[in-house]
Amino acid sequence: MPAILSAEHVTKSYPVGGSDVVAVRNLSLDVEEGELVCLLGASGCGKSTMLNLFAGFASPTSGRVLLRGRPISGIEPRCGMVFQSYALFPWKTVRQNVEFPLRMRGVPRHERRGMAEFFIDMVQLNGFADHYPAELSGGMQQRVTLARSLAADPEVLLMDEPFAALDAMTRQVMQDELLRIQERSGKTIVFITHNIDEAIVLGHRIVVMSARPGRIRTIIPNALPRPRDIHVQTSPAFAELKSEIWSHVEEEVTQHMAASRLAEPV
Amino acid sequence: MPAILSAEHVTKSYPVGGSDVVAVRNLSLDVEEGELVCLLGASGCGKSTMLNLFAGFASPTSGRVLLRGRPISGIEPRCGMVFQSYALFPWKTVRQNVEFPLRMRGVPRHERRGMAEFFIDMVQLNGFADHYPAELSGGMQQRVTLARSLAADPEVLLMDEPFAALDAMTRQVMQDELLRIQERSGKTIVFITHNIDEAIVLGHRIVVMSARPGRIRTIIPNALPRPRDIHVQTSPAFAELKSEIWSHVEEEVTQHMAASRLAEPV
Amino acid sequence: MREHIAVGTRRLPWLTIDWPGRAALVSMASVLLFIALWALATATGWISPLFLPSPVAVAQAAAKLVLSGDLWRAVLASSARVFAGFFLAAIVAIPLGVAMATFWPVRAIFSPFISLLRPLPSITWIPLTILWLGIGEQQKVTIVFLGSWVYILLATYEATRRVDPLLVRAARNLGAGDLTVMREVIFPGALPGILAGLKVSLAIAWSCVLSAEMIAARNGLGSLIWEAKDWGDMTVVLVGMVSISLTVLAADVLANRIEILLQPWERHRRH
Amino acid sequence: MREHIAVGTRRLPWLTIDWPGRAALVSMASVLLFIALWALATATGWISPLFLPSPVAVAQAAAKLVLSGDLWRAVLASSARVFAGFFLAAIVAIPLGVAMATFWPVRAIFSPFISLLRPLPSITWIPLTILWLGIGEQQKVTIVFLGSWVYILLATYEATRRVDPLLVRAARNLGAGDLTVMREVIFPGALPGILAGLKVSLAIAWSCVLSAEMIAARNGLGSLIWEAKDWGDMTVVLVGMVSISLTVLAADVLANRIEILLQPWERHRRH
Amino acid sequence: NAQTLPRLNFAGSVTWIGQVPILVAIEKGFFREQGLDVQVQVIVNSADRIRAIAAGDAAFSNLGRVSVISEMARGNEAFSIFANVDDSPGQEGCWARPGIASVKDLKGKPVAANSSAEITLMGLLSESGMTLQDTDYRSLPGTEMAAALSHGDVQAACVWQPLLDRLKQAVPEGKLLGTDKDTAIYRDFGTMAAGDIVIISRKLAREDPATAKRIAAGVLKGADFTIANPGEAGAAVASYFRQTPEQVTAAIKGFQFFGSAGWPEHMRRHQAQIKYLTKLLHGAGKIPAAPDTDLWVDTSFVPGGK
Ligand SMILES: Nc1ncnc2c1ncn2[C@@H]1O[C@H](COP(=O)(O)OP(=O)(O)OP(=O)(O)O)[C@@H](O)[C@H]1O
Ligand SMILES: Nc1ncnc2c1ncn2[C@@H]1O[C@H](COP(=O)(O)OP(=O)(O)OP(=O)(O)O)[C@@H](O)[C@H]1O
Ligand SMILES: [Mg+2]
Ligand SMILES: [Mg+2]
Repeated sequence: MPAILSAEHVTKSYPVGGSDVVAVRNLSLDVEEGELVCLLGASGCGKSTMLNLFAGFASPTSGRVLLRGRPISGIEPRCGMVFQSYALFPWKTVRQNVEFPLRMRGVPRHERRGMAEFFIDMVQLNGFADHYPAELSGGMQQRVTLARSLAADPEVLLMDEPFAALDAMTRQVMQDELLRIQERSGKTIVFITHNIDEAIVLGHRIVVMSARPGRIRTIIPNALPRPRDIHVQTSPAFAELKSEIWSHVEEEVTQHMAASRLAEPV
Repeated sequence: MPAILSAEHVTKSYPVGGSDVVAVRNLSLDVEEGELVCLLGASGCGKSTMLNLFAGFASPTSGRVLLRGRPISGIEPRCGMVFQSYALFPWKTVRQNVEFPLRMRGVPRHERRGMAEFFIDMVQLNGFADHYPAELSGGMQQRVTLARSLAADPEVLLMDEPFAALDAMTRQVMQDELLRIQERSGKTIVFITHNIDEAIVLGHRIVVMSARPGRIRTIIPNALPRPRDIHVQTSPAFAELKSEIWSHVEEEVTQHMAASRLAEPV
Repeated sequence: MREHIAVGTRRLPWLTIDWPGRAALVSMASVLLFIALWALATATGWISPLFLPSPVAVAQAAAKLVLSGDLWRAVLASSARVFAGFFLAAIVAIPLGVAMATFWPVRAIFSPFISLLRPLPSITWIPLTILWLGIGEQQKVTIVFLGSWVYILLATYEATRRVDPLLVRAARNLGAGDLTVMREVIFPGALPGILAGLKVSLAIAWSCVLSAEMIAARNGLGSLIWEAKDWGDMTVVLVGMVSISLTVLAADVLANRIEILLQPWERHRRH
Repeated sequence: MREHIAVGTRRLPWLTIDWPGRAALVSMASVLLFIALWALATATGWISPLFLPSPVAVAQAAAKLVLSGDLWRAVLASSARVFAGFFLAAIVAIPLGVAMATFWPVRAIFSPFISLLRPLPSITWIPLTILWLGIGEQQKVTIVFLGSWVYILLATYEATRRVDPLLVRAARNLGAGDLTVMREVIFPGALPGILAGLKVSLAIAWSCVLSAEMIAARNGLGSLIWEAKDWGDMTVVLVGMVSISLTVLAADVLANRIEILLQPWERHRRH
Repeated sequence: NAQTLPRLNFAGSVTWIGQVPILVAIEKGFFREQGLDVQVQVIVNSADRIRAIAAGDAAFSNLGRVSVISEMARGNEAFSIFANVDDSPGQEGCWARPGIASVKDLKGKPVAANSSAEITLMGLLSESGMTLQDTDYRSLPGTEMAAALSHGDVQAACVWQPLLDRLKQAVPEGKLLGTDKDTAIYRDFGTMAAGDIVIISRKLAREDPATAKRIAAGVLKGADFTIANPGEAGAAVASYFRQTPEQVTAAIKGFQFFGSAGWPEHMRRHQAQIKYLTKLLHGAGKIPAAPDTDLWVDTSFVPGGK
């Protein structure tokens, strides 16, 4: 199966002051159609940078980023982004937020309402269509973002720590919901997290990134049975996988903490 | 062993609009000297409310809150609070922040510097004494808060989701540090979290709270060996404990999610 | 409701008792006390009525002006000038502010002039505007315009710059073009800041109209005050001052209403 | 550095090329173009020098005023008035603002007067202050005071109310008493807001001094302008306007410096 | 059917009895007889009145000649001089606080005046061998002088009636240091120091001489009426001055007004006085040039003029 999304020897650096901060160095990655890849890494290791490259918000300093084999140039609506901080339009109701990408896609007015209803139902927010985002809890807002992204019908969903701001229990529920939706829609998803459990619960493959400058440390396939409920999560196989991932991560973290202790202030 | 901190049939309600929101109902709890108790519960279940009562920021609507058998009236410096959002004084350097409680305790000037140094070392921030909080990363700021609270030398440390804003890996490191410090200082700690793993890693006992109005659903003793590193975390005993806690929590969460789906907007 | 800080309530516990309306009662008492002192000072001759007319004299003058309709006409005339100048200022400044915030060449072209014009009080424009426009309505409206447009511009500019770039990204990522981003993201995102700026500028516009009316106005609150001053009639001066206060306060209330109407998504803040 | 929104750069990709100093260059070109147009309009007689003096005439007038020292004296005289009035206003308004924000009876007592005084432009105080204080320095300083104190007060009040209550709690929890909380938490917490308010009020104070100097000042930038106007000398009026702009801008720069000095903990913002 | 008549603005003031002839012409309908609807536009400051004419907001004005001279010196050709209807030697004076016994005592002291009163002050000072520079001179609007004098911000103030009376009320124990009658200008020309002058928009006079002619006729008729019936004139315009008709009539009797009788000779005298004044102001450095003021005189449309 050919990769839907791929990074080829990507390096990305930001000019800061006089010099350059290298956020990602020589990173190559293929994402296959229909798969859910988790990018796991400590804070500042370049996860968001990679996602921004895939979405076309930025372009690589060197190397190429490809969607279905063609270079991504400029913002790419076929790669839909789900932001950690929701990025809902506060001045639009839930319905208007979900209808926004439908209007952008040119869906005629009379079809829009029904389609919006469909996506709102999918994230189980029926009854909240006329509420403004500020009137919803964090978990509900994250579900609206998901509905809005799905309504845009992108070929790839890019999710940047979407559940990090939720409490652990709501998070669990949202993870279930995401898996359910992915199974139904078959969307390709690139999911960023710094939570090992979350990566294991969600990913078909787990990409562990190393600390700055970001590179791929290892890629771990995850064959745990789905749905990965609490029984799976307390199973020895889960524990084993977690151990394995932790062994990769630990080294990075200790390096990182040591570095931060010596570092100049930001 | 007599309880150092206890709540006796505590109810706390807030007037909202015309009616009252009951945050905590008829809750009784004893915390013993030198123990680390984790309060675990979903968002809005009244965890912070309980901590505020212990710190004397608020007084119970009915029932009593006692420190060493005496009712707490007014803000109680013997119960030191560590806030999730750090609550460092942005206009004071790390050293000045840590010296603040020393000055309040009347420690003479020439002793203060050494003592501040001691606590800054304890949280491994040597070299950052003259930085302002905004110049530090989240994890480092949280360590300053910890140092400042320890410098106040309270009899009880109240910690309100202190690590929730940190990424999972930094969090792991901070948990280790907290355990190390608690072992050294023998402080009594009440620790709030909504993360089951965190509760299991830290707590001598885990108090699971039910959804609003907050009550105690169950109290689970935690005899896992310390330090609870990744090996303990991937052990069957850990998984078993997690399963048990999850069984208590799950019901609450599904109730809570269902309620939020029907609820009027906040 | 937002929690506010309170200090000093530990030593004086009765202050923490929050019976409803206690603040309103204290306020009322304080106003009554002030008026009583004023009346006393003038009645006993401690302050000559030449220097400060008695509250009764002011009330009488106010009644006369209200009954004759002169006060309403003055309020109306000034309000019309404020409204015209302010409206023009908004029409010019809001689009320019948005353009400057989103398009760097526009910013580069205009910013030196804005820096130079910003600190200039509208009152300094009086000589040139009289020269260019004479002393008619045009000149007065222009003074209001010149006094308020920079503030509206700066507020718009700041508000537009503060629009969350994440929302712009999100909109583009969902397939929006430049026009849609402008209309559906940047403009509503900047709206609260623009409206706040408009409210501040409205107060400034009022102070402009008063200086404009100093020179050759046949009507308006400013001319009421300046004429009364020239005739040494301090009661009317005081009536004029109070009228200005109340008019601006009324305009403020109106502005707040409009603000609420324009931003339904802020309704949760008002619970 | 904060990311700012940018629109319209997709269609015109050359606009996104960020060579250093491009904005400064465009600004300079725009200013030069403006002056050239102005010179052209007056030189060709398209605009009569009676209505708009040529840039050369203005420059000559400026040179004369600078060389004779009159301009410096005017700037100094006005600055002294602004400084005196502003200083008094700050001394009165900051403590009162903090007290109103932290102690409800103070708030209840003063708020009705503040609401009434807030919308009153300082210019309306001219008749009463002349009556009470004559036309000396006192009166001018009073006008500056009356024009700026309410703004300082409101800024202080808002800034104090916005101080994070969590920090107050934290301080108390660490054993601080009322005085310490006031001095080490509330005051520094409100400081950025107070300083921002002072900067805005400084601009307002400048506009007050100009209206105060309209009437009976022997010196100062205001009197320079008004006298020149009465003698029909528009070149001096323009020189006066530009001088006001530059003086206020210089005051602004100074204020920013002071702000930085007073708030070392904000230094990371300036990287 | 006043609405159908062409409307014109007269830029004037209501704090100077010299404006009475034109106000009478308005109140008695002399302009309406001519087919004009003339309104008073109060503009306190003379310089601003000229600007109102330049901008087309006013058709004509009766104003202090110092401002007119300074505009001529700048080459402002927006107006023409065509008449003088009022004069009041002795109506403008300097009132001093107790402690100032004579003009000599003003040395180094703060003294207030403005426009015409400044010329009177200059005249009084030169009688004592002094100039403005010997005092601490302050330009101050006439309406603010009472407050300044009573607070002691100035030791003496020079102004015209009825504002001079306000000074006397404000400092009753003060002393009159002199009037314009005590100056060289009065001795040489028989006029007050810098009396009023009536000007008209030059554009109007050139493009619509018929209207200019009607304005001039109305103005002169108002003056003639005021001279002939001071009592009736005072009653007609008393409300403008916020005084009783008797007070205004008394004030009118203290004034000189000039109508059509002997008008050409009267104009010649004033043209000469303006020339003298121009030289004086230029010599004192108050104006940048000494223009040929005759170039601004246009009497072509005045009934009985050239
Ligand atoms: N616009 C930028 N300008 C300068 N440096 C940047 C920029 N964006 C990111 N960086 C730097 O690049 C590195 C990687 O940043 P990135 O945001 O990709 O990390 P991340 O893995 O998403 O971290 P987090 O988990 O905190 O979100 C960091 O060191 C960051 O400081
Ligand atoms: N000051 C207040 N006024 C009104 N209601 C309040 C107040 N503080 C808390 N509540 C309500 O009381 C309930 C419990 O709040 P609390 O902050 O104790 O929950 P929590 O368990 O700490 O939640 P979280 O995990 O989100 O911090 C919530 O429903 C909240 O809305
Ligand atoms: Mg990131
Ligand atoms: Mg909480």
